[in-house]
Amino acid sequence: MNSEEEKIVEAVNVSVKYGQTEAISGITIAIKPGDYIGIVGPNGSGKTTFVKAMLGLVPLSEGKFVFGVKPVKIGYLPQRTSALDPKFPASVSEVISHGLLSEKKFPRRINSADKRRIDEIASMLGIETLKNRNVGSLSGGQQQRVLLARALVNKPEIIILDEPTNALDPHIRENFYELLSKLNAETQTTILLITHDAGNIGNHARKFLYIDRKLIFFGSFNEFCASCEMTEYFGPYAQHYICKRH
Amino acid sequence: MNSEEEKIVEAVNVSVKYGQTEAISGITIAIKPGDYIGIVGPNGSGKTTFVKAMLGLVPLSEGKFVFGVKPVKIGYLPQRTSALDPKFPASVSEVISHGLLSEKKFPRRINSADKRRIDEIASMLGIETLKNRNVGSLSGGQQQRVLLARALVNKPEIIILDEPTNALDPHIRENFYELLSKLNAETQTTILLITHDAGNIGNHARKFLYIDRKLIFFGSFNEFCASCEMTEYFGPYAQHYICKRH
Amino acid sequence: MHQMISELVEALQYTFIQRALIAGCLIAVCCSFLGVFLVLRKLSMIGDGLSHAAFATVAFALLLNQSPLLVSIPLLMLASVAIYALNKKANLYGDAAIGMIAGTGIALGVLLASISGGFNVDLFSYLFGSILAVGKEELYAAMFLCAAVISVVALFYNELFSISYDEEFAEVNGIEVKRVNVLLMFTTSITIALGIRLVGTMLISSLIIFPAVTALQISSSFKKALILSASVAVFSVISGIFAAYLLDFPAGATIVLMNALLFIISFIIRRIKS
Amino acid sequence: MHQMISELVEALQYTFIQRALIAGCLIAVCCSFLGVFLVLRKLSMIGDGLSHAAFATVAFALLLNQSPLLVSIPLLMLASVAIYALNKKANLYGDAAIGMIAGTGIALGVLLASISGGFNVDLFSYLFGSILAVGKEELYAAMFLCAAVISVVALFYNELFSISYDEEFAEVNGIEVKRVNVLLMFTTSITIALGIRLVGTMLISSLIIFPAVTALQISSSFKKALILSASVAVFSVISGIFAAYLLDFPAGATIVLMNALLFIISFIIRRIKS
Amino acid sequence: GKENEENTSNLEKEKIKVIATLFPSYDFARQIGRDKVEVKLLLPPGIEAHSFEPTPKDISAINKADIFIFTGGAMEPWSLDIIAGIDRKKTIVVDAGKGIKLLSISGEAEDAEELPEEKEHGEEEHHHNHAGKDPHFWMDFDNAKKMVDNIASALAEKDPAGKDFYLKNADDYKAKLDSMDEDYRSSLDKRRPRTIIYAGHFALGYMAKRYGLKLIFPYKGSSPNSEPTPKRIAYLIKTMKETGSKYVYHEELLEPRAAKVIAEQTGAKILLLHGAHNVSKKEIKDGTTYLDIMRTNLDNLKTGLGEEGKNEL
Ligand SMILES: Nc1ncnc2c1ncn2[C@@H]1O[C@H](COP(=O)(O)OP(=O)(O)OP(=O)(O)O)[C@@H](O)[C@H]1O
Ligand SMILES: Nc1ncnc2c1ncn2[C@@H]1O[C@H](COP(=O)(O)OP(=O)(O)OP(=O)(O)O)[C@@H](O)[C@H]1O
Ligand SMILES: [Mg+2]
Ligand SMILES: [Mg+2]
Ligand SMILES: [Zn+2]
Repeated sequence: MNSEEEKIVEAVNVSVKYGQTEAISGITIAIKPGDYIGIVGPNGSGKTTFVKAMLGLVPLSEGKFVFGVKPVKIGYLPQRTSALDPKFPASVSEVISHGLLSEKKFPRRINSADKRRIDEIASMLGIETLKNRNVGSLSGGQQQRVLLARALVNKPEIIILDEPTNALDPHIRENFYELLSKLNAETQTTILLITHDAGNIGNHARKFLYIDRKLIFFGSFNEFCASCEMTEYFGPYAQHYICKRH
Repeated sequence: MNSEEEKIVEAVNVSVKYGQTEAISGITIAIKPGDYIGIVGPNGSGKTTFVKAMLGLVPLSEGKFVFGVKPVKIGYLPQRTSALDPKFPASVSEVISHGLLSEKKFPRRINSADKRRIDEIASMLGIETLKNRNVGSLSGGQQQRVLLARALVNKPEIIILDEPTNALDPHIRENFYELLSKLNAETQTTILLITHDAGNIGNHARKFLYIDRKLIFFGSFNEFCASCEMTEYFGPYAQHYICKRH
Repeated sequence: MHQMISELVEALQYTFIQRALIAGCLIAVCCSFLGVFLVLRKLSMIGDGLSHAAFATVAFALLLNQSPLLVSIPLLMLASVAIYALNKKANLYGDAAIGMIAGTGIALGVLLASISGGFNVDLFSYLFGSILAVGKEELYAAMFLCAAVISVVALFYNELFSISYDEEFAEVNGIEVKRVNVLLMFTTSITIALGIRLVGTMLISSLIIFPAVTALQISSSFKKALILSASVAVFSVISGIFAAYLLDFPAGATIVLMNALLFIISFIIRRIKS
Repeated sequence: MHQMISELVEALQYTFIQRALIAGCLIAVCCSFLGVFLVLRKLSMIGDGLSHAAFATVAFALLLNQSPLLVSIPLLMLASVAIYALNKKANLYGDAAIGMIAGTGIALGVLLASISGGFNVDLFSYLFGSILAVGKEELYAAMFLCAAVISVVALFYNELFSISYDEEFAEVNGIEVKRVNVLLMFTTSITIALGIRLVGTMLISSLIIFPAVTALQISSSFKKALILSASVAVFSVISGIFAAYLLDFPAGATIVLMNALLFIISFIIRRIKS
Repeated sequence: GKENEENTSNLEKEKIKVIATLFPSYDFARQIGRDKVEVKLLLPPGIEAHSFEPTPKDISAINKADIFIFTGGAMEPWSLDIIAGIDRKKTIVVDAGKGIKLLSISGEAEDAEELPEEKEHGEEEHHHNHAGKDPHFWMDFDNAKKMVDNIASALAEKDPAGKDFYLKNADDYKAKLDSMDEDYRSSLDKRRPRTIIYAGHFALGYMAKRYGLKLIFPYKGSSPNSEPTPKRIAYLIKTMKETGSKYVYHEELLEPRAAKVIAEQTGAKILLLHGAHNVSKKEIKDGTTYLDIMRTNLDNLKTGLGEEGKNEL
C-alpha cells in the first residue's frame, strides 16, 4: 500500500450546525496512522464539535467522515463540561475498566489480564494508590487522571483527547506528554489532542490543526512556522510564540 | 491602623479531614488586603480544600479562619469538577447577575445599573455577544468565562479563583491576567488564585503559597526564589522554572 | 361553531364552572411557578410523593379525630423538609428522597388504618378533590394561596434562581441557602396540600410537571421559562374545562391531556428550531 | 423469646407465609438489582409512575375485554420506552419524564373509565396485589422473573454500569447504548407489572428505592452497592414478614418500614465513618 | 328457650367462626346465626378496598374460619387471591351472590358467575367476566333474600345440628326484608317526580330499577374511577330546576363535595343514600344493621322525592 494514500480517518467537507448557527463548516483533512496532531483554536471555535462529530456524538449537517478499512479502537477523553456524578458509587479501577469494554464481545467480562492492565496504566498516571477510592471523592486533577487512564487503558489506535492537561499538575503533565510520545513512537498510535497550551504543544505534537469555525491550517509544525499565510493570519508574534523561535 | 497588623483574613492552624484522612493540616497564614497570592501544589495536595474551608463550604476539623472586622465581599470561581447543568434554562446575563446578589438586601433586585455592570464585565471577558445564549449550550471556554464574570461582577474585595484559566484560550487568558492585575493594582482587591501554571503565575502574583497537605511555603516570590530550603525541597530545576531565572 | 359558542356561554353561567375556572387558574399559576424550580431540582414527583405521604397524615388526623387538612398541612411541611434533608444530608437525588417519603407515608397510613380498627370516613375522600366541586371557602383559600406563592416567587426570585442553579456559589455569595430552600419546600407543601384537596392529586402533580417541562423545551432564559410555564398552565386549565364541557369528558383528565398536547407542540417547535 | 420462636415456627407452617417468603425474596432481589441502576439514573419513581400508567392499560384491557395483565405488560414496556425517549429526545430529567407518563396514564384511565360506560370495576383493584395472597402460578412467575432479571444483570453488568456512569463514553466505546437501555427499561417494566400484581405497588416501589439508597450510603464501588442492595432487600422481606406475623401488622407495610429502618442504620454508619 | 338448650347441650362446642368481606353479608350472617356464630367483618370500618391490606393473622384467621363469605369477583377482585389459598375441606367458602342475576349496566339481567372451583381457574379470565355488570346487588331485597339463603345453607352445612335454627332465623329475617320491601313500594309508588338526583357513584341501580325510580348521577360511566363531567353536573342542575326537586343525594363515607356544589347552585338540601358497601366505625359501634340503613334510605327518599300523587313534569 502506498503510504501516501494510507489514511486512518478522513474528514470530507464536514459541517455541523447547532440550530441555525454553523459551528464548523467545510473541514476536509486526512489523518494518517501514526499522526500526532495538536488541535488549536480560540474558545468556541469548534474544536470540541469537530472531534465529537468524528466520534458520532453530534450529527453532521454536511459532509462525512471516512474511516480506514478495519474498525479502529478509539480512546476518548471528553472535555470536562459535564461532570462525574459525585454520588455515583464507582471506584477508580471500575471506571478505568470501562475503557476495556470496547474490544470485548458479549458477554463482556473483565478478566485478570485486564486487571493487570488497569494496574499498569494506573501506576503510569500515578493513581495506583487511589484504586479503591470512589471517583467522586477525588480532587480535580486526580479525577482527570482517572479519565485519562480510562481513555488509554485499551491501547487504542486513535486517541482523542479534549484538553487533557487541564487540572493536571506540571509534574503529571510532563509524564503524560511523555507517555503520549512513547505511545505514538512505539505503537504508531494516532493522537488528536485539543489544547490551549499552544506554546507547549509544538514540543510534542508533530502536526498542527488550527480551527476557527473553518479550517485555518493543517500541516506539520515546520510548514506552519514557515507559512507566510499563517504569519499574516496570526501576526508574527503568535507564530513566534507557537514555534518557539527565539 | 498599623499596616503590619492589618489582615483581611487569617488562617489559624487550619485542618480538614475527609473521613479518617487528613486533607490539610495545621495551616497558619495571614492574608493582607491587596495581596495577590498564587496557590500552587500537586494534584490532591489540598488547595481546593483550603479555599473551600475558607469559604465555609467544608467543615474544619481543627483551627479557624479569622476575617477582618467588616464582612468582606467575596468572588468565587469553583474548580470545574461538578458542572453546569446543560438542561438548565439560564442565559449568560442571568448567570452573571447572580454574582451581584451578595451586596443586596432583601428583596434582592437587579436594577439598570446592575445591568450596565453586567454588560461591562461581559465585554471585558469577550462574551458580550453571548449575553442571551443559554449557558448550557456554550463551549467549555465560553462557560468558564461566564463563571469568571459571575465571580468578578460585584467588584469583590477578595477574589478566590480555583484554576480559572483551564479551558481559556491563550488570548483570553492574557486578558484575564491583565484584568486581575489591574483590579489588584487599582482597587487593592485581594486575589487568591489556584493554578498549575507555576511557570507563569510568577509574572502576575506577588505572593506564593505552596501547599502539600501542609504549608510548605508562604511568602513573596523573591523570598521563594532566594530560599535555600525551597531549593532543597523542590530541587533547583523547579525553582528555576517557577522563578524564570534564565 | 355558533352552537359551540352558545354552549360555552351557557357553561359560564354555572357557578361550579366559574369556580372551576377561577380556582383552576389560581392553582395552575402556583403550580407552574413552583414547577419550574421543582423540575430543575429533580423534585418533579413531589406532588405525587406528598400525596402519598398525605395518606398517613389523614389517617393520623382521623385517628386523633382532628380536621384532616389542619393536621396534614404541618405534617406535609415536615415531610417536605424531610425530603430536602435527605437530599442534602444523605446525599441522595431528589427523586429518590421523594420516593422514600412516599413509600414510608403509604406504609404508615396502611399501618394506622390497620391498627386503628377503622375510621368513620373514607380516607381517600380527603385526598381527592375535584376541580368541579370547589366550595366558596376553598375559592378564597385558592386566592390566598396564589397571592402567597406569587409573593414568595416575586420576593425571592433571584435567591431561588441562584440556589437552583448553583447552590455552592449561592452559599458563598451570602444567600441564606437553607432558609430559602425551606421556604420553597414549605410553599410547595402548602400548595400541594391545598391543591390536592381542591383539584385532586392527578391534576396537582401534572400542573407541577407539564407546564414546566413544556416551557423548558423552548426557553433559553429562566425568566422566559417562568412566564411561559404560567401561560401554558392557565391556558391548559381554561381550554381543558371548556373542552371537557363540549365533549362531555371529565374535567381534570381533560386538563391533563391538554397539558400533554401542549408539551408535544413545544417539543415539535424545539425540533424544528434545531 | 421462646414463645416468639414457637409463633414463628407456626407461621412457617402456613403455605401462604411460605409463598410470601419465597416470592417476596425473589421479587426483592429483582427490584434491588434494578433499583441501583434506576436510582442512579434518576428513575427512582418508575415503580410509582408505571403503576399509574398501568391504570390506563387496565382500563384499556377491560374495554377490549382482554386479560389486564396480558395487555398491561406490552403497554407498560411501551410506556417505559416512552420514558426513556422523553429523557433523551426531549432532554428531560428522568423523574420529570416519569411524572409525565404517570399523569397521562391516570388521565387516560379516568377518561376511559368515564366514556366507556362498559365496566363497573375498580381499576385499582387490578393493580394491587398482596404479598400474602401469592398463588402457585404466581410463585412460578416470580421464579421465572427472578431468573430473567439476574441473567440480564449478570450478562450485561459491565454494559449497564458503563452506560449508567457515562453514556457518552460508552457510546464512543462501541457499546450499544440504545439497545442496552431499552433492555433495562423492558426488564424493569416487566418486573414492575408482575410485581404490582404479586405484592402491590407500594412494596414494589419501595423495594426499588430503599435497598438501593441504603447501599449507596456506604458503598465505594459499584459491585459492593449491588450486593449490599440485594442483601438489604432480602433481609427486609424476611424480617418484615416475621415481624408482621408477631405484631399482627399488615405485611407489606411492615416490610416497607423495615426498609426505612435499615436506611436509617446505614445513614448513621456513614455519618460515624466521616 | 330452645336456643339456650342448644347452647348448653353443646357447651364444649365453640361458636361458628364466620368472616365476611362486605357489610351486608356480615350483617346477614349475624342475623341468621345469632349467638351461635362469631362474625367478623374483614374490611375495617370506613376503609376502602384499595387501602386495605390484610395482616398475616387476618389470613390465618380466614384459614382457620369455618365459613368465609365474599360478595363476588366483580365487587372484590382482591378476595379471589385470598380464596385461592383457602383449604376448602376446612373452610366453607360462600359466594353470597350465588344464583343472583346480575344486572348489566344497561339494565339487563344475566347469570351470576360461578364460584371459582380451584385455583387453576385462571384469575384474570375470571375477572373480566364482570366487566359491564353491576355488583351492588344487595340493594334489591329479592337478592338480599337469596344472599340470606346462601348464608343460611352454609351455616346449616357447617353445623347440621343447628339447621332448623338457621333456617327459621333466615325465614324470619326474609319476612322482615319483605315487609321493608312492601314499605318501599307503598311509600314510593305514587310519588311524582321520581327522579333521584344522586351526586355519587353508580351504586343504586338495583334499587332504582326495582321501584321504577329514575336515577341520575354526574358520572358518565359507571366505574368508581370515573370523574364527574361538567356537562353531567350541568344536566343534574337543569333537571333539578325542571322537576323542582329540592334535594340532592350523596353517598356514604365520602365527603359530599359535588352534592354541596349542586345544592349551592340550586338552593337544594343534601340527603344521604347509603349504598351499604361498608359502614363507619361509629355505625359499627352503634350496631347499625342493613335494615337500619335501608330504613333511613327510605325516609330520605320520602323526604326528597316529590309529593304523592303529584304529576311528573
Ligand atoms: N469529598 C471528599 N471525600 C474524600 N476525600 C476527598 C474529598 N474531596 C477531596 N478529597 C481528597 O482530599 C485531598 C485534597 O483534595 P483537593 O481537592 O483539596 O486537592 P487539590 O489540591 O485541589 O487537587 P487538584 O490540583 O487535583 O485540584 C485529595 O487527596 C482528595 O482525594
Ligand atoms: N449544544 C450546543 N447548542 C448550541 N450551540 C453550541 C452547542 N455546543 C456548542 N455550541 C456552540 O458551538 C461553537 C463551538 O463550540 P465548541 O464546544 O466546539 O468549541 P471549542 O472550540 O471546543 O471551544 P473551547 O475551547 O471553549 O472548548 C461555540 O460557539 C458554542 O457556543
Ligand atoms: Mg471545547
Ligand atoms: Mg483542586
Ligand atoms: Zn360501589
